[in-house]
Amino acid sequence: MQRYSGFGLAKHALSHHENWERQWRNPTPKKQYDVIIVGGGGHGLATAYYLAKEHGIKNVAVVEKGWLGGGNTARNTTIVRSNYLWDEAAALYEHAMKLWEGLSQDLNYNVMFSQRGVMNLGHTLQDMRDIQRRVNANRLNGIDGEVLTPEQIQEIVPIMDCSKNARYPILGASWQPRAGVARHDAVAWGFARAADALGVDLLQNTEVTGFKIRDGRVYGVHTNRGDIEAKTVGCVAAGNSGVLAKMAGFRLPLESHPLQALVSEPLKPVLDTVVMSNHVHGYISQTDKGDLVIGAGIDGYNGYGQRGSYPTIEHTLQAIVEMFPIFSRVRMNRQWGGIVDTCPDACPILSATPVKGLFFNCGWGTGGFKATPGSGHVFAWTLAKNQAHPLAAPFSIDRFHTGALVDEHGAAGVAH
Amino acid sequence: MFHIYCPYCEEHREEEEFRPKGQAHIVRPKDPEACSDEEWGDYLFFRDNPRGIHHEMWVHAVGCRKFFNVTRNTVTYEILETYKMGERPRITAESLASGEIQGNVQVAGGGQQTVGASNAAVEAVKGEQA
Amino acid sequence: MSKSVTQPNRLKEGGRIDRSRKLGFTFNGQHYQGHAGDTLASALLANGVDIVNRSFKYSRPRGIVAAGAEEPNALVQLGSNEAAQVPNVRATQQALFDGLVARSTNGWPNVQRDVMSLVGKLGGRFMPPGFYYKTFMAPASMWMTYEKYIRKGAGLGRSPMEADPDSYDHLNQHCDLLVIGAGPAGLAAALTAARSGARVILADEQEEMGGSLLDSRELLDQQPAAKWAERVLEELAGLDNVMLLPRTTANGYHDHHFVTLHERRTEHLGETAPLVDGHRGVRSRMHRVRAGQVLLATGAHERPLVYANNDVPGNLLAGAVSTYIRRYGVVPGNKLVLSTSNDHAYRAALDWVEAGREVVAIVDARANPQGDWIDAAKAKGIRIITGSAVIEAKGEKRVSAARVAKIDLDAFKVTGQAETLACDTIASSGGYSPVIHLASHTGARPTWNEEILGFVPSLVKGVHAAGSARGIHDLAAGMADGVAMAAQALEALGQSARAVELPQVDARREGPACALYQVPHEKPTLRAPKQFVDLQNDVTAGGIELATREGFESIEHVKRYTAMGFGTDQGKLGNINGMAIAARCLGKTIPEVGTTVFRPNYTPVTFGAIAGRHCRDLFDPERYTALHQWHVENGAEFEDVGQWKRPWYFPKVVNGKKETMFDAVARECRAVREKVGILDASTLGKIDIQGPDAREFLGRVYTNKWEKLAVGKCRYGLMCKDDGMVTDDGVTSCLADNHFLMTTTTGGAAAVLEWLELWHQTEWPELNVTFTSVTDHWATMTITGPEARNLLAEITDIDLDRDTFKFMDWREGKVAGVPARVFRISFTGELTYEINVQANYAMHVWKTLFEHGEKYGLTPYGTETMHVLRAEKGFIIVGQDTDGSVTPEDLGMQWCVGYDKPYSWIGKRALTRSDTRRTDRKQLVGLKPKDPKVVLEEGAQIVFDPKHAIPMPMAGHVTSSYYSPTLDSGFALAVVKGGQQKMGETVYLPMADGQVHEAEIVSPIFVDPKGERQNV
Amino acid sequence: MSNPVVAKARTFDTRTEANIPVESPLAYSYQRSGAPAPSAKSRVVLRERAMLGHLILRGGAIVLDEAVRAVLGFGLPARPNTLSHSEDGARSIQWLSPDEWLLIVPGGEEFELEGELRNALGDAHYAIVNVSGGQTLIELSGEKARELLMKSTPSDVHPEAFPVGKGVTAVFAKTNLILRRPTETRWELVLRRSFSDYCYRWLLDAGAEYAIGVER
Repeated sequence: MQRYSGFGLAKHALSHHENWERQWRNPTPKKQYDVIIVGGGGHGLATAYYLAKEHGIKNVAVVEKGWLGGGNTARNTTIVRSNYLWDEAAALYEHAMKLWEGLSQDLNYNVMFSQRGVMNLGHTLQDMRDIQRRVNANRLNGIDGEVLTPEQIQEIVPIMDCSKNARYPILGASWQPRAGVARHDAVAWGFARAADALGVDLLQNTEVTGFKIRDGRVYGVHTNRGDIEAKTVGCVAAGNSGVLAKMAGFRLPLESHPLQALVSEPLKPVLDTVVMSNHVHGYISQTDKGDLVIGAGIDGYNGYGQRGSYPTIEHTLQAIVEMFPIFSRVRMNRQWGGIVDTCPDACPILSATPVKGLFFNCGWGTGGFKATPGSGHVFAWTLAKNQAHPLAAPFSIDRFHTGALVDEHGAAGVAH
Repeated sequence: MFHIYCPYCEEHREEEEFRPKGQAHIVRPKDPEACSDEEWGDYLFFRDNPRGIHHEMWVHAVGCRKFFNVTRNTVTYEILETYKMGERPRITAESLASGEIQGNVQVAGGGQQTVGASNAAVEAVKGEQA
Repeated sequence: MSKSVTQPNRLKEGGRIDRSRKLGFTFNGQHYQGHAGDTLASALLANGVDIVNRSFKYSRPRGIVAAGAEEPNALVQLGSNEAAQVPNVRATQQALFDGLVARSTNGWPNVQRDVMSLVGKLGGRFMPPGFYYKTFMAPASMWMTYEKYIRKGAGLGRSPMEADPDSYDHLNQHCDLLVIGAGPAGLAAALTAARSGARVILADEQEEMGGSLLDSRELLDQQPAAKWAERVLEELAGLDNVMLLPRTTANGYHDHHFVTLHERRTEHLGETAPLVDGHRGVRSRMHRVRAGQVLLATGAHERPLVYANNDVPGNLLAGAVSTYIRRYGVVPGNKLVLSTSNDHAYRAALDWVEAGREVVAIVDARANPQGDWIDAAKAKGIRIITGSAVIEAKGEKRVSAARVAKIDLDAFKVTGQAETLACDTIASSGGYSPVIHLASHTGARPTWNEEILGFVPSLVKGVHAAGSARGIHDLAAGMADGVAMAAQALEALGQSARAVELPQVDARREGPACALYQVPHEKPTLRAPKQFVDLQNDVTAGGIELATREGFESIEHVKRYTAMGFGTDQGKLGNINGMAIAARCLGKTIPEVGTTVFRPNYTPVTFGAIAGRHCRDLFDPERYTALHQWHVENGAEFEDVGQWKRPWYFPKVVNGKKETMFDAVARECRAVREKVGILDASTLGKIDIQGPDAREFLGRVYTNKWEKLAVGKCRYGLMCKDDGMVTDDGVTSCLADNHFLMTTTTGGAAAVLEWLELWHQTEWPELNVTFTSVTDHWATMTITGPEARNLLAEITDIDLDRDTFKFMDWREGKVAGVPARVFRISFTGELTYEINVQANYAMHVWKTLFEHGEKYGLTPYGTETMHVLRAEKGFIIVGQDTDGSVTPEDLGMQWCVGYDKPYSWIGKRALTRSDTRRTDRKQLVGLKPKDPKVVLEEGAQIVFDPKHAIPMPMAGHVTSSYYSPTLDSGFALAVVKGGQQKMGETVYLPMADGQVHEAEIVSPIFVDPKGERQNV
Repeated sequence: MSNPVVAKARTFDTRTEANIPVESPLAYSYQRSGAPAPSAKSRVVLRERAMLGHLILRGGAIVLDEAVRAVLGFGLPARPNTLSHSEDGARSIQWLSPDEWLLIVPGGEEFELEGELRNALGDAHYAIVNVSGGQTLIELSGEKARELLMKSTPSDVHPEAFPVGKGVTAVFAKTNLILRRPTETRWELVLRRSFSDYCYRWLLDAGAEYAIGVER
């Protein structure tokens, strides 16, 4: 792999950039691999990378029906945080956070992980109870966080309306300084390049059309480019997980919903942190290019159309203008939608399935991007050892039968 | 934003008047105490999540407050029919796949009906069954 | 304000501007003049302003390229004062008004002399696409510092720093046919539909309707084309069934033909909306249109050619040159070289010559172009160079020359010696891209049409495209298409179209265009001077080549790696050229490389316009009880509970000093425990339930039993979801055998009503029962405390004897002369009467209670005191002491669970799942802090071993915690793992400040455990 | 007060003598936001018709129709989302759902009427609920009344889609209400009491450009 560095960049400039190597190969599928990963988004690519790097399993194919990182990796609002309420969820996301903190160097790819802090606002007394509960739990779990007063909030975000005149005045916030944003596409590309360098075959435009299953055990997949065999198959297909599960003959406790986001035109820097409000329902940050990136709510119906309903956008911008009256004259450039696969408890599934050798990693809802390295790391371990990683164990499908849900809906509201 | 035909109000109304309520035709087990934990969990949480034809329940929340069913394509968002609680769909993935769309279909006009939607739906279904 | 202004590029005559109205404006601090009817862009060109901005990445000087929505460069910051600032306004779409103030969005200290341009010039080579990803990685700790400097270069314009003085609104529209675009096809279509009687909306984004007819050289019925447009518009304006919306952009095409139209109502008049009759109008309005059918007559965007230094000011689109000359009477230069791949663009040269300026040459990429336009150019004596193209522009702040050479299209090579032609303007045309944005919003993927060398829209049912929007660029054919497509749309609506006779257009001979996107240069692309594809994002042909070289083969990857198409113009000019370049690099055809998908908005829209009137005071409804005015007048502080404003506490003002919340709540609590307090409880949800099966129904939705509740009695009930988790609670009273009044939590009222309907309509339609909300009908006043009976007795005819009107009974009678239902139930543990009267009488009853209450010490209290008092009694608040993972058993409320009810009520089965049977579940308990002065933090986490290393195992958390004036101590409710079996044990609460509080697990009932007080 | 005729359900006359002060749901709003008097410039005029009798009827259409005809002299509206009314227009019935209607009568009639209906309905399955204290009625008239409604509701209020005699439950700003068109020139909004101040403020704000006037 060609190492990237500032010096290398200068050297390539002198040769008019004509000698850059491909970041990954475009291989022909082999007949057989040790492990097949279905889904070439951030989670799938991370899984392949850690399989090769940490477990020495390099004979791995990532099967992607479109282009690498083309699903929710390309469509999210890039927020990274780990201040989840429940121990199980917090542990998983904090595991991811620690990997984020060294990811650019590990991958030799600058994923522009920017720890500019994430603020979750509270507008009601119950919001504040929930915030205190979560921050206290985070602290005892070793996750950074504090509760801010409106005055402290105003100091960090001077442009926000923290007055008592607001319809839902800001009463306080939780604040995780280590949280922030990352460059979403670069995450997929960085994992892809690093996995490819370790020998992983990244098969784009390759669509799984079925599973090869015999005696309750998976031994490969059918694709539009022929059959590919492997004794271990990990599905990391986000919104399409339900469709894959159906192919394998079972159902999942999942629904795929549209989740919309939008950006403003680029503005000179005006907002240096990430601000989220569940109560008035909008979240916002500003990219290094200057766009305000704004997340909207999930539409309530199932949808694979990568678009949602317009009133959701209206409500979101009403919330943004309510919090930031100065943005009224700022203009929305573009909106889009992703497909989020959501579980009833707003937590993921990292689990074996009724089919032996077939594992699913899905149901991340709105939390997928922030978990990317952690999800891949834990899932690689699970695939390599054919056994749930301790951090993955609470997220098995079984919990929907026993009732042991990890209910992030409960007190943390919608888990963005 | 969807334009939904309420089978009780007998009119198309804006989506803002409605709330989606998840998969339709989920029946509570008649004897819950006889269910295993697994069966009860299936009833509570496990859902079809099809890419294509989906039967779902909506409520006309700002309107007649009646629950009703919608057959909708989850990819094109085309609404193929709406029907009252207690009725069965006339259009299903299977009926589209076999080309047998039963007569007297209450198709909600004015919805976004993709040119060749039926064919697309058929393809989607066939793809899934392969 | 303006000094003598010459407008050197303004023609003596011509154009659709009003020369009698001069408008002064300021750009980058300089004063200029233009005319009514100008855009800011045309006025700037008239005044000879070449550099309007600096580019985003390389800080290169940039000028105006286009005349409409596709303009990538001319973005300005508008506004003379802070509150009126608007960032990133396209000068080509901003109507000039007197006093307009604009600045370039980039360039420091100014656009003429920009410091960053040095960086761009020197550093451009070091900033290929993706360079961020390849560097700034070492050392890891430095990224945040690097980023700080990178961010300094971010953004185009800037956000205002003051709140917007303007308002915006929405208008919901419905029509049979929405026609988008009022050019030739759109006008023909609208006329057809309008005459046929359909409800028609015609929207057009420009200041004036007419589209290309306004600057066309063509004659319609031997009259200037604009005349026909005027006549049609006049007819449409006179029809009741037609709504004309000029200055209105269709921005988003949403599902089922829901289209958002953004109407700029006052942006052409000033920077804020003017006052009319003392009312400030709305600055812009969003029409939310539900259409039966939609006809897209959105026209086409001309594609520029991609050649070296094609971004130097003075490089324009050919069509824009014509528009500026013919519509605005502005000729944007002196000496023109036109580089084209098609006949159509020749008109720019003809217009230029007729404007009295010099055309140096027309450079046509085709070997042997033939057609009427070419003949016309020849007749004017214009030099035509064939088989050639402009391969490079010369000049820095303005074009000084064009290098022209023979090119081999197939081999992508320059084949001849380049000739340098001195000129100040280069116009280019690489063909026309239909405006397919709206069609692609619907999810339909556009398809490549090799004949017109462009993507044409795929159309979902109900959408029609006409004219240039689907590649029919010929004027006569386009108008005829408008008529035909309107007829098609009407037919789909079940209406018939009335014939419309179209004007005569002279037939013209036109030759085919050739496919030319990037023009070859003598040097390889990566070594040649920059050839810009996406001007706004500084994406070059070299950048695209590099991306493909690095393995980015999907067009989506190319776009993301280079940022092509991610600007505020969404790649209207660049995307197809970029795809063509990627295709060339990958050895594929354009359709093989992919398609281009656009998303709303077509052009950017202010947040304010999308938010509409739903902001400030109208952001969200505030729900008030019938007593709200009294609460306001009596100084209540309010708490938001759902949409309700509820009195939180009533601070007294003593000697001009306002009581603290702590003091007020303590006073209110003591008043209730010692005398009598009053609470406005009107916000509780109230549902009237009638029917012979009402009782059976209650038994199924509540955890406890209802079959024996007698008329005149009340009972508390718990409601679960079928997962066994508590979701609501409240008291339900039996009014008659078949008639009950259910109360719900304040926040849960609507959800509970829907929940009851859900079960009734979907699972148990055979049960004969109805549910009707009476929340707003009744006002509820709770008087509570030892003096409650004495107070009420003064103003009621109801027998309050403790043995006839017992705890958990209700009675009817009059209170203060008003018919009332009085419920003897208690949420405070004290003797309590909940008085319900029809809400219109509530104020009278409330005031009468106060008239009589003074001697009893009647004290109004709010939700905070209510919470303290109920917590002292161990009464839960659903949503505070529960969180969606709490069963009735977790709450220790087995007394409220009918295990042996015959019907398996909602939630029952789930209670026997393996996880809900665990004995170490988190269970509701009381906590008594070891130090009575401590009031534990709500949300504090509970541990058994405070010495455990981090992560420290947690056993639960504090759900409610207060100071109790009655106990003179802090106390709390909490959930603790296995807590019900740990009474008397000590737990620890490690806090953020390092303190570790100790508390004893106790019963959650702190006051009057035997319940005697409520029964005095 | 209580009505012994029907033991299965409890009826209760919540209205009392005229000398007891009453407050309409908009009482506070008038005081807080004012009530601009209509002028020659007013292109929308708002008038509250407070203290009317509002009854919700639930049950089967056929039996209710018979009872209503017998008691009131006119029947239930025949079609979904329509109104029927007495000849003088003082009493009206609006379809709300296949088993739900809103009966609005002059204030003070509602209790007696409920009793008469219950008598007429006998043993049929039905419900009648008095909601008079929970809602109020606002009339809008004037040349811009329709446009003001277009700003406020996504329902189609074009005369073709909303002829005289139609009535619907409608989204209104961020709440909902009952919208009806009893005559060519008059629209009626039936508001829930707790939302009425919000709706009133919305109407004043959105109607400002039409110089909205409030008749009191």
